[in-house]
Amino acid sequence: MNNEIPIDVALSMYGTMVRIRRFEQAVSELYARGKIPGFLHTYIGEEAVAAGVCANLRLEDKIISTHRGHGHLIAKGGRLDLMMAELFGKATGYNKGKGGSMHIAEPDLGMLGANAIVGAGAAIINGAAFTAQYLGNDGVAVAFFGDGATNTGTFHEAMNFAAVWNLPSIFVCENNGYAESTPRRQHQKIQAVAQRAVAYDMPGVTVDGNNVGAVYLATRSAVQRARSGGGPAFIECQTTRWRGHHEADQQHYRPKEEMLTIEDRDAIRDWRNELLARGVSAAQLDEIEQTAAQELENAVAFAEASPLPDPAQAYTDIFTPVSEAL
Amino acid sequence: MNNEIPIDVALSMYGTMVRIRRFEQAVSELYARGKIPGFLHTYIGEEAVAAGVCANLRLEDKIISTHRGHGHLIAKGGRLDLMMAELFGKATGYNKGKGGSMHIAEPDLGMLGANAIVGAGAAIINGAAFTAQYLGNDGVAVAFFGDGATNTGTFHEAMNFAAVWNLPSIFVCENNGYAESTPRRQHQKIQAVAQRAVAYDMPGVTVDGNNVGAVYLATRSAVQRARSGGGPAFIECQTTRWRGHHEADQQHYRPKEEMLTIEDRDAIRDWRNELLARGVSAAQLDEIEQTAAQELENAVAFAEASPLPDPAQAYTDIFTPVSEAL
Amino acid sequence: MAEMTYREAIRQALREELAHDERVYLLGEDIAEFGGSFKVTLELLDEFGPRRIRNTPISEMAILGCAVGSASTGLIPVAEIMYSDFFGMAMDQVVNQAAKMRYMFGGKLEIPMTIRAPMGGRRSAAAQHSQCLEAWFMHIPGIKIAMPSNPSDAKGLLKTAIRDPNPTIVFENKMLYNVKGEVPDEPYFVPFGKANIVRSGNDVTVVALSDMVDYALKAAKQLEQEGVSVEIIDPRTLVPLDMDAIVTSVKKTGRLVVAHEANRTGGVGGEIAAQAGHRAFDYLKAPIERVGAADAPIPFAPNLEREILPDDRHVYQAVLRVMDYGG
Amino acid sequence: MAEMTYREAIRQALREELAHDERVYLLGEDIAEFGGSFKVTLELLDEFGPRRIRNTPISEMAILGCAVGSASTGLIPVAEIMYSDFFGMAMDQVVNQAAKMRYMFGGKLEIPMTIRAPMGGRRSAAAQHSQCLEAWFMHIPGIKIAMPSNPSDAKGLLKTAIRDPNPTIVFENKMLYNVKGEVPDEPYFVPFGKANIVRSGNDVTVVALSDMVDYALKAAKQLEQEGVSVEIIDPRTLVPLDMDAIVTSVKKTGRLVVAHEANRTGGVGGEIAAQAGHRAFDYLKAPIERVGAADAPIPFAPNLEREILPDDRHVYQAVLRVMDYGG
Ligand SMILES: Cc1ncc(C[n+]2csc(CCOP(=O)(O)OP(=O)(O)O)c2C)c(N)n1
Ligand SMILES: Cc1ncc(C[n+]2csc(CCOP(=O)(O)OP(=O)(O)O)c2C)c(N)n1
Ligand SMILES: [Mg+2]
Ligand SMILES: [Mg+2]
Repeated sequence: MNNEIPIDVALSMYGTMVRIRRFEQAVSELYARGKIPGFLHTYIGEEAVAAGVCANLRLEDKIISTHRGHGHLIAKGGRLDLMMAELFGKATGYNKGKGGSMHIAEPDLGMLGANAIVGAGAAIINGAAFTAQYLGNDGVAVAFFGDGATNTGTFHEAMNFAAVWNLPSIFVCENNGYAESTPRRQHQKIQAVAQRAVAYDMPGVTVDGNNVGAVYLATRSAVQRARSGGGPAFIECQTTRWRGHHEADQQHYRPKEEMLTIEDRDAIRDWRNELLARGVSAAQLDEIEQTAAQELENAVAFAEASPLPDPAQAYTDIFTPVSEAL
Repeated sequence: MNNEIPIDVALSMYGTMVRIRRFEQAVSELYARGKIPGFLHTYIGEEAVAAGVCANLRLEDKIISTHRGHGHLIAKGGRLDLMMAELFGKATGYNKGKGGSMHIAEPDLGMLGANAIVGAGAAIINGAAFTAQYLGNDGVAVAFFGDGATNTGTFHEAMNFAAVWNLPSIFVCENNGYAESTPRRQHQKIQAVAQRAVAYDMPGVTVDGNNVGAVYLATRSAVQRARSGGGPAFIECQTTRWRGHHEADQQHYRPKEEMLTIEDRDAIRDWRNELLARGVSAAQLDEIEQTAAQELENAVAFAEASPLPDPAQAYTDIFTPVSEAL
Repeated sequence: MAEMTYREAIRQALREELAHDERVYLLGEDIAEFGGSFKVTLELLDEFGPRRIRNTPISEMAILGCAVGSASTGLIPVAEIMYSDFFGMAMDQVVNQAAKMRYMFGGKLEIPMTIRAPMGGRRSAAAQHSQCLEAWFMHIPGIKIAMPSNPSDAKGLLKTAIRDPNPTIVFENKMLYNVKGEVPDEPYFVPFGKANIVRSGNDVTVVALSDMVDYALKAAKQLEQEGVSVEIIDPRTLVPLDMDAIVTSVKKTGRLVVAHEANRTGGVGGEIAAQAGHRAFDYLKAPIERVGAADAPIPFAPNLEREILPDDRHVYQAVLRVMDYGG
Repeated sequence: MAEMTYREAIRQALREELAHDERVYLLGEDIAEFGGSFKVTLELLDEFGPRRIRNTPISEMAILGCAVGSASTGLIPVAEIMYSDFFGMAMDQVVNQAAKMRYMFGGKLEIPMTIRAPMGGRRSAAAQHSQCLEAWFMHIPGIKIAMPSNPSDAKGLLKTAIRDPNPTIVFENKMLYNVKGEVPDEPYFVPFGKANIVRSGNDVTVVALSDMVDYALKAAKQLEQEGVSVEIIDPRTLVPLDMDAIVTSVKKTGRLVVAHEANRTGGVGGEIAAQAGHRAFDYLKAPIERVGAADAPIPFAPNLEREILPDDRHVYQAVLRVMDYGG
């Protein structure tokens, strides 16, 4: 199956995952050192989802993200320096330091924002999908969200709405088995989250979210269908949250045996092996890692060196100025 | 199947349906004559649902209703005179004239109110179900709502919540094929509304909502299961709205052929035939009809003769007074 | 000038904007063939087709989410929330998403969406179908609010709202839909943030919102006969709010009454009174009076509803109170 | 008197009420083993068991619906909305259901439910996790609102809320959770509708909500050295509101500053200013000043957030403005 994936895509997904992992490891550490204010939810362990999904997308395709959003922006082409500066609350950040980790966004890359309201993105993405449908182009729009988010009313309304309007919306559930501290069996009873798609007559699949190839292929067929007017799809990616819900979370609620096995599945290591098996040289893969490491080093230096936002910035961007001539 | 239903229950359901039909026909006419202010949504054609469901309930069991709520209150034992007075906006109404058609309620009968917010009742009924579960009695709680309501976020959250907490909540969908003017195929894509139960791992069934016996039996098994700790259930009752969404609705959106066949199925006539076939005399059934007609006549007279609320009543019942001693 | 109803004026605004800009589309519950609960959008489906006039499921959060997302990506949605009360289902999309996204993203998005929201009571629609909730939104930076009080403004403000690159709510008064008024024939826009001096006067300023403007006019006529000269100001928009016009008037009259149908406590009348009291402190001859619904849910019975809701009698009495103050 | 944090005081209130009345139970997201996002309910699962301390899915509408329905049928729920901002998902259950059911049903129900809602910013939690939304609820008749500013009130007001037969929201200030204060050992309740005169003074009245009380105290100390005597009033509850205490004070001092963290425009400061301006009109020596957040969403960057949010400096300056007025 994975052999179907063109090697350049396979390599690019590897690079994406590595960049996400490095970024998240770095911000986790920087957070501990007090460099990053606010909340920090890392995506470590879940990299294959963003990487596998976004490898199917074009620049013009839209995505919307969650409180755990860095990986999605990176996978959609985000620059680590502008991201790091945003997380530092610096003027040079993607969003002038006004958004931070939970609201990082780059519409020019089709990334409509991390979103700190669980479930909200699913409703918004329909609008982006509708724009594509309305304009008659073959764009698609992807909402990422967690297993916990599928219990929100917003999710339900959004799924039904997408089905009824036959929108090119793709709903990607990152099922990491937890909503904050609550294990999934305590917040929903169904076996697979993808069963929820039945309620909307929408195709739903469950894939191994630690296998970037599987994520890629499942998304590919959903994207192809959506691009050709076939309507929305739901993809459940089963994955693992390696760290706490956010960086301050001690995870006492996670059973000890589970803690010991969290890192047993490592999508990056597995994909590396896959690539090696396909004949990619270790050196080439190491170079990808080094490039990422270098990029990250630059990003931190950039963020450190960047100025704080001018206090006057607090009062701008509330409204778009209105031009006199209507 | 229907023969399983004890004859006294079968007769009582007949009486309930007749009382609802007479009440609704009367209020429709009184509304046209300007006697009833506000909105009026009649339940004509859907009587079998309320009658069949509530025949399984005890006084202590709770129900919650919708904008189309008269039938539910009647089925739970409501008095037509107090109801009529409420719809007239009179001081003697169930709710002192403060609620009217869309908020008629009688908690002493376990009827937690008509509710003019689509979907809201499904969330509230879980609380009533939880009270029973918490107190360890075998009470159940039933939410009625329409097909359109199953597209609200509230419905989804409530269904999942009931499933996770294993509540004795019974969700009864009155699928009349329309949400206001919108035919069901335009507001959801699934074949049967009951498919939605899959998303919560909740038992869901579809029954002929024009067959009061079928409604009764489906509810009976759901109620039995819920009373014995088996958790919630979803029952879709396929039925027909004979009149407009509300009394001012001209129904231009309904195809002509459909308009001609609306009354083809008549749950009351069918059940009458069923009862005759089971050996009940026509005279006995006619008497039920006459009793209802008499009750209704009295109700109208009572409502007409009742005083308007004292204007000072506008300022009471906002808060429950607080006793000094805590 | 043509005479038409508030409803027709709104429909004309929608029609003109749909014709003017292909990016404009309408969405909401039962707005297509049915024309919406208040028949405002009637005929538009025939004129513009199902691509642009779109029914939705009963899903207020999804409706507004679609509006936010499509506005963020190049379209110009006009969403209808059938009754203002139903904002209770979907506040998040308005206040946490639409109103904040541009700011949170450092100015990287525009959200040119409009929400049409019928508001108000006086129809025995009871507690869940009668509210005036503009105060909720005035408290949240990032969203504009218009409250047209007559057909001409209804058209002109809605057109301005649709052209505005920001999220905007237009609260339509249900009791005005059938009210007729003159509407200019030539194309026009009513600018946001510019109050309308509905009537000039010297003794007292009445700031009135939505259908309270008509009640204020009625009271003013009566008061004129009693020798009291009332100036009536219709702010037209709450965000932006033309406080300058109000303050100028209060400095002239020395007396202020603020009137809205929303519950008095916590209503925008408090905000306007506080700002006017601050800026015109030295000019005030009497305490500022506020007219609003008594602080109760809206009852069903018509006589109780009349008891709760403000009308010309309340404006009249409030004016007398400020006129009689101290004297 | 024991010294304890605001968090511990709240937990003690919950513990006492859970012990006192079997009908009391808690529900909310992650409140059980995890103790809630702010660890307020930590330990209670061990003490009272899973029947009474209940986790929920991420379903704010369902949480509050369960609270409404169980309160209507004999239980006494205490629901947590993890962040006040999330009311955006579930306003309907608060304002259209809980606040109105008793009235709509002609007094036939009681809804003794309490909602605990952490509020406020100053934590770089950005625009969707930092709001103060008490003004929304003050506008809706039928729901009571408490805003404790210190550990002792946090305990006493929450206990009163739980015993109150009406729906009540207690807004807990996130920045106060770790603040310590004296809490009485013996059982006590802090009554609703009775303001706390936090500090007596003669020159100016400062009405401060939630953590603005501490900022006001800080400003007052500074001002005292400069010869200005500040009286500080903490209303403790907004519904009911002890306007008598505020008006009495303003009649004494002739000057009023109202301070809250919520956005200034449309905040409850407008309501309080309007009422005080009305009732103490002849006593006012200067325009009433309002202190609140600048009208912007809350930015992430700490320096921008400090720019937007009010603190002791703003109270200090507002007091100077009212002192210097006209003079
Ligand atoms: C509407 C809403 N409710 C609650 C929260 C608090 N919260 C933030 S993340 C989270 C858990 C989300 O779980 P899931 O959707 O599975 O995403 P994950 O964190 O596992 O990636 C919660 C409860 C929120 N941000 N928004
Ligand atoms: C949240 C909300 N949205 C919209 C409405 C307006 N409305 C009232 S009834 C109705 C249709 C309901 O359809 P359905 O649930 O199928 O019930 P039916 O009327 O068919 O019995 C609508 C849209 C409402 N009352 N509440
Ligand atoms: Mg999760
Ligand atoms: Mg229906």
